[in-house]
Amino acid sequence: MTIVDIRPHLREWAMPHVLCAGCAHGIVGRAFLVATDRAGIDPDRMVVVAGIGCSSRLVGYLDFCTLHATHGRAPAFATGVKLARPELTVAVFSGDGDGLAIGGNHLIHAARRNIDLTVVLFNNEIYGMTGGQVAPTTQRGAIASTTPRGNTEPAFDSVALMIGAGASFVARASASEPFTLERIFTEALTHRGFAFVEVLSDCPTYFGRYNRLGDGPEMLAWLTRQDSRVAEPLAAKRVVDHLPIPEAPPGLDLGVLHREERPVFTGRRSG
Amino acid sequence: MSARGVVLAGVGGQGVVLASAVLAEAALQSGFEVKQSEVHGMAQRGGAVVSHIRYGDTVASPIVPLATADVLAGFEWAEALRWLPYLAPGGALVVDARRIVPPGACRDHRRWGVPYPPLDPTSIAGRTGAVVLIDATGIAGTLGNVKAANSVVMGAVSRFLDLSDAAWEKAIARFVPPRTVDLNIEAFHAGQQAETLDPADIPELGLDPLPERHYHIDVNEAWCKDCGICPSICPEFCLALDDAHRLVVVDEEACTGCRLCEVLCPDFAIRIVTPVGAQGGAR
Amino acid sequence: MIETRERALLSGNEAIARGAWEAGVRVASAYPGTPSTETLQALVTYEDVDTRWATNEKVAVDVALGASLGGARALAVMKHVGLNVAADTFMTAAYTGVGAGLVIMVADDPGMHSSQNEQDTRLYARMGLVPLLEPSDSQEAKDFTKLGFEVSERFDTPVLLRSTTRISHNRGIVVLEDRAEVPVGGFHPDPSKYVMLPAYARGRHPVVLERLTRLTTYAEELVTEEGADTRVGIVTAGVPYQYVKEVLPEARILKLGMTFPVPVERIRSFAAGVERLVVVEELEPFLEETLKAAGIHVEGKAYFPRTGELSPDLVHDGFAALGLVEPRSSAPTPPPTVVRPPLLCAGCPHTVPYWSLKRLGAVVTGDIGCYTLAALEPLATMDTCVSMGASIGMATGLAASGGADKPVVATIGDSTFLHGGVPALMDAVYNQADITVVILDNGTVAMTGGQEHPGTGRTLSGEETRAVDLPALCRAIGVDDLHVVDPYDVSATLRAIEQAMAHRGPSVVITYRPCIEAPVRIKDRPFWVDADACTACQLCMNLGCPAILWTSETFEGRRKVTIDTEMCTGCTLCAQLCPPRAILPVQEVGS
Amino acid sequence: MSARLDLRFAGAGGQGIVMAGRVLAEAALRAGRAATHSQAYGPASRGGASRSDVVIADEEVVFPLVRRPRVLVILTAEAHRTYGDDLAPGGTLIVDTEASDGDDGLVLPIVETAARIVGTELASGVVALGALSAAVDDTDLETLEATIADRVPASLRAANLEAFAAGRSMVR
Amino acid sequence: MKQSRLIQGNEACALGAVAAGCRFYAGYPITPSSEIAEYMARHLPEEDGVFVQMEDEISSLGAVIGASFAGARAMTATSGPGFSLMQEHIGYAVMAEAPCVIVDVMRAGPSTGRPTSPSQGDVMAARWGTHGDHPAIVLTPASVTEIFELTVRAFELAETLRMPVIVLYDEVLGHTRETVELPPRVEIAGRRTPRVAPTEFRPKEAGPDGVPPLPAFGDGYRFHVTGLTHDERGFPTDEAEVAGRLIRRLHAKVEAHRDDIVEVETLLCDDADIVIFAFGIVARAAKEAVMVARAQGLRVGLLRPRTIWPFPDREVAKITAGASVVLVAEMNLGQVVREVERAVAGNARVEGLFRADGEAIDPEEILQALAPDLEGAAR
Repeated sequence: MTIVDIRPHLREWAMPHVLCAGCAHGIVGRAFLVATDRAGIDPDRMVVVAGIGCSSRLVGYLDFCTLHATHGRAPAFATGVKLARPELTVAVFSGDGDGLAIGGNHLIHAARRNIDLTVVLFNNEIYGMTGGQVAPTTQRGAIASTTPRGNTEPAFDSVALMIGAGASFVARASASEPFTLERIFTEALTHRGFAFVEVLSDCPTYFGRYNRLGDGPEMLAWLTRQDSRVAEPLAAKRVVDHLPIPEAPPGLDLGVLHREERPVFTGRRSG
Repeated sequence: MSARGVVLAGVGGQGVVLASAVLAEAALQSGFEVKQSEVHGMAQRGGAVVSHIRYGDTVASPIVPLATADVLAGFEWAEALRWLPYLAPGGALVVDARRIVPPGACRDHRRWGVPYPPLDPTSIAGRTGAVVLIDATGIAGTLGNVKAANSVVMGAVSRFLDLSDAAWEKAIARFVPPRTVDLNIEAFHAGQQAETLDPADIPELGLDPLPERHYHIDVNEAWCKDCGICPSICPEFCLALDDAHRLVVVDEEACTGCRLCEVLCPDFAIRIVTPVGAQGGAR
Repeated sequence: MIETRERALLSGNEAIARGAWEAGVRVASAYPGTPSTETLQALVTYEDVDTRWATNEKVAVDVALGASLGGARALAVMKHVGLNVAADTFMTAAYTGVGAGLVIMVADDPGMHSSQNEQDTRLYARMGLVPLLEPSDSQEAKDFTKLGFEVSERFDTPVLLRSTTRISHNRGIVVLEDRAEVPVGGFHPDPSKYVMLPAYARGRHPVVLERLTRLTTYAEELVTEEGADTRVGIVTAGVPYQYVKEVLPEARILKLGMTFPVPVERIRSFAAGVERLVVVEELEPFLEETLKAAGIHVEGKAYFPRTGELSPDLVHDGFAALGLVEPRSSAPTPPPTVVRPPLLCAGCPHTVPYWSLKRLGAVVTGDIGCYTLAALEPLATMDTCVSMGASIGMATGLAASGGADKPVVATIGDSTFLHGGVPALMDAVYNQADITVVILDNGTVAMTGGQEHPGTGRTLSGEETRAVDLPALCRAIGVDDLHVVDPYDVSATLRAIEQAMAHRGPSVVITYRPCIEAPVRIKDRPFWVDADACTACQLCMNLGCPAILWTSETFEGRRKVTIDTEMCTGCTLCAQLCPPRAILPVQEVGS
Repeated sequence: MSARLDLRFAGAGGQGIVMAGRVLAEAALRAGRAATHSQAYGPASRGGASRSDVVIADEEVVFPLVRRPRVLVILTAEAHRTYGDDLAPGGTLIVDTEASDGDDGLVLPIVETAARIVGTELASGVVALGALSAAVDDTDLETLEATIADRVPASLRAANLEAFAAGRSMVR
Repeated sequence: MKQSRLIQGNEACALGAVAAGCRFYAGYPITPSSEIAEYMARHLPEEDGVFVQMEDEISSLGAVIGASFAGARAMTATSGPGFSLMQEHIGYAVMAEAPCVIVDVMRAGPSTGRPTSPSQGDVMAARWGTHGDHPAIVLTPASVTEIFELTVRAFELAETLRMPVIVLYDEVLGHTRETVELPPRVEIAGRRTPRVAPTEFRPKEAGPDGVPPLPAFGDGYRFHVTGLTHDERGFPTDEAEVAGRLIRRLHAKVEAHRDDIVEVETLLCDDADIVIFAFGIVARAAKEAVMVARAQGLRVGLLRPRTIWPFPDREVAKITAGASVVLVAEMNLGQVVREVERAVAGNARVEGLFRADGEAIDPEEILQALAPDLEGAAR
């Protein structure tokens, strides 16, 4: 595997970026840049569309054509870009609230159409940009500024949602595994059809602080802890004993979880 | 009969203590005076474990004097070498071809490397009598449980001792877990029959030191937000936060070029640079 | 003859247990410590003995002394440094004397196979004015134990039984005998003997000294003399006797059974019958100096090392230097081989707390236990390790000194905490020390092989009992900043320790996971390394897990790793660290 | 200001009145005149009363909507109730037999004739167009016929022209 | 060669769009605009264009903006409720300066209202529906032919000024078939592309006319687009001075082209004592009313804006200068009337004729409304 220097893919004049210290979104962004390079995408032909939120701010630093759209609507903007100019590679950066709450409709329909987009959904379980409100992905019981006594709603399983909606490539990965991210992004970008990658990221500033999960380094380890390949063995070995161990969160399956070949929507007769 | 000495050497967890208890019991069953000595405690935690057995009509020292052991049984190659001075001139070396490389060996890292010795019986030529190099672990694995490798080794050891099979079997039955008695007796006999391997047939570990490479950790201070992720992840502790909570490169020499800091930096602030001309892809 | 009796191969510790049982011992108390631990574990297998783990060695001696005063033969067992803990009671027990026989078995560790020093317990005997018996093999270990009870009762004194690693962990043939039924004598109050007010104590000291005189005479009965060659006479005891016999089978030897008080006059007469008098003893020149003080010309430490364990070869070298034997043919040098330091076990729950401390940066005072290995690479996190429970008090002092440039953290195991850490934690809270105490609770005394302790909820005999509730204990002491975490949860552990370190004043983190070896051996689904995914960052290697091995495969000039699935316990720690997620549960092979 | 002719077909969805209006407007266009066509949308077009309005003028239709049609074709009773009163004073009323309420105008079996000739009520509008072309001087017969021929599927062309003729013959 | 056809207003809109080079349509079905989508779905693929039916109106305009940045002339069409949903992206298109055309076929509201009935209730929504201080260009055709023309015009304005342009007409016009003569093809001015090298390109740096050049995604210019307040590099900024500069430029580029943008049509206003101000379908009724009144010798004229935003205030002031009464007829309860009052500035009496029941105002109503003043209008 070639080592990719991502600095040429950055708008260096715009750096440093606006994200908080320790926010893992940048790790994801970096892996994405590596993947565009590995996938052999001409940067002039790469378009990244973003919604609104912390993750979406990231696109401003990527030296592609970047479209920082409106809250939740990035899949719609991306649909327009891709349909109007099919030879472009189009990706979407979206947050969990952006993609699954306000933008849920756009996401499921883009998936249903199987339009050739790569959607990266940054899941940090919270609304970061607006100050730490509960998100559709916040786990039950977690503290947010609008769930001061703990979230009473269940969280979205975006992977199940996307498979159900018809996405032809569905993956989940964690910001704590950058190499896997690079690989999955490369596969997603080269997949013909709608590719969805949920990335477990973190928000040390709000989610970490509210839930006492620590700063960037601790939260990266916490992300790893969500992986079912870790969480399930740990839960299995739980022993009944005299000391109270905090309940472990249920594990999430990571990796490429769904892949199929389906007709790709192009909006054209030649499609 | 003057006291016979056997030294069993291996790594904690290999069953050296159990094997020596079996040998001592077999000697007891054969009517000899026996002394068997080992060390417990910290040394057993993955460290080198050695056990001395002496038996005969009378036995004084529980420790085998240097260069007097009739048999040195190595459960692992490097441990066999370690205790080689105990083997009498002409004494038999029984050794499992297994090699257990401690994490500290062959470390690429600058601070922790001690090489593992090559498995080369010619390197100890003239210091032993018979050399029985067997694949005890492999044989035990074939029988169904690699843990029985110690019984295989003892089977090979038994070729050089004057104890009856009956005594051995009785001793094995006394010490091994009840469910594994038959397996261990089978392993013991397999050890008695085990063929001596040609060292040439044993693959090299391929753990020779790799060429040294040097890297530059290029930190863009204007971009870095001192979040602490890279110091928390660097396997070599090249990076740290100083008292003012600012990121500093503290040990660039130790960098192995793994690039974890680079790929886990959320601020795109770190780049590992291989100087031009160095191996491994400059950029 | 011996053929008619049952013979068994027993270790020295097993033989001592057997001897105590045959002597009719009723109460035995000990704190585990290598190389003494197996003694009580052997004794508990016999009937009619109340065998128990004590919180620490002092308690063990207290219990044994109390039992003795109650008229029951009693045994206390510990390693050499344990006697330091028990010294308070021990020194005064010499004054009170005993009820029924009281033997204190102390195992020294010359060579420090598993100890922090190699102090010589014979010096305690002299300081305490207490007789000390020293067996030289398993048979004698049993015999001297029985003798110890007799001496104790006959002279109204506690008796020290000194073993060493080479006695305790040497198996030898022992002739087995039946248990002597010794009825419980009952407690007979005698304040002048048992209440050591100054006035009463002053009365006891002369008694002790008078007893010592009688014991000196008695010690002469416990010598054996052999050999005919009068060119040299060798005075020795314990396992060095075996080495002497090995090297000079025909030499004239005076072997002492009781090395304190030293039967000086018996030795003087022995010296008269030989041309040269040589003392062969391990560690301190105890006999040598006693004899020299008595004006007996003797040679010793000039030829035999004062440090470490003796061996036939070292004894041979000494005799060669003395001109008694030919030098050994030049000792064969070992071929170069790999250094193999001990490691924490695969899946050891102590790993991550130290890994975290290394990441976070702290001055770490350590303590006695498996986790002391965290001082070695790759964890290399421990800055001090001195004595049982010392970590907390030392941390308090280090913090008070103002000399530590990083947060000060004491790390201590569950058993060690209960042994000696609790008073120090109280001190830390009382004096509001700005320290963090990490209590590594693995639910057992792991270092010595997995013994029960007051925190485990089980007794030595396996019965259920009340367990100390460590969090409740800490709260009761006054710890406000208390964290309980699972040390298999890397992130939780990391942040709990970080948060505790950030707290001003005393804070406690209790990490709880059972030891993978005890009370049951834990072997869950192992993990493997997907070599295609491994980027050879070697981050996992920093755990120091013995199941993670090197391979010949490389990536970008670094070596990849693999996992020995036989050794792997499935703890998930390396999988949690692995950035390329190359470490997976084995079930995922091919998926 | 050019003279304008406001016409309305009122009936139910499925009777072909929208097509009839469009054909009428298109025929006017072919004849070199201006026309607009508008219709009722929504629920009304799916049952209930529906309408299809045409304005024809020589040069320009200024206001394109029909308020008081000079010609009103009613095909259902429901449409009769809704639009029956809209007819301009002196206007021409054409009512289907089934929808008739004792009206003064031309009461013709339009729907029945469509069903008989073409086999579907959908052709009712064509029959109505025929009747209307005979009843109103203002319409151009040839362009109307040609427009119908272009508008309907080839397979139904003959039948529709026959229906148109039947409508005309009802009035004559 | 022009050819007379009888076509529906919505169809004319689609034809105008295709003729203007629109090659991207995204929409969501809603009465009474759906025929535009249906027509586009049939015909855009024939022109190698793209039709996509989106999941809602929000995404429809989002896709249109996306397609616009990808270089396509793009549009959407909707009606009241959908227009409300689009307001978010109208604002975005203004801020990001995305050329696009939005057609709102007005129906009776508020809310779901009467879907199949006309209104002119969206005229303020078209101006101020989206939040923030923004310019707007809104065209109001009054006939099927004009729907075609102004749709074409809307594309030209959108492309040359880099902003959304709204075509606003009502249900009646949308559904009415009229005789029209349409040109087979039309040529319009397109967006200006940068003349500098990509490395020199500053995506929001405008020349004197206030309109920055716009390259298409994929043409070698890698630039950032955002709805956040941004600087000339297109990058978000929090500097008040930069923010003020941006917002003022967005307005100024419309103001600079105002006279080109604003179009009004007058009928017999020169001597009119009464000027009827009406747009869209109401202007058709007003025209007939004027013709009826003139036939009676009454001095009544019609002022009909083809551009309602920017509001033709100067034109209104000038044209009504000699009138004593201005009657504003609109199918709402009085939205444009206030603009007219502002423009007339007290020089004439401004009366309103309002109807908001989902029925079109017809000539009779207008004449009735004029009745009290007709005496004064007599020659």
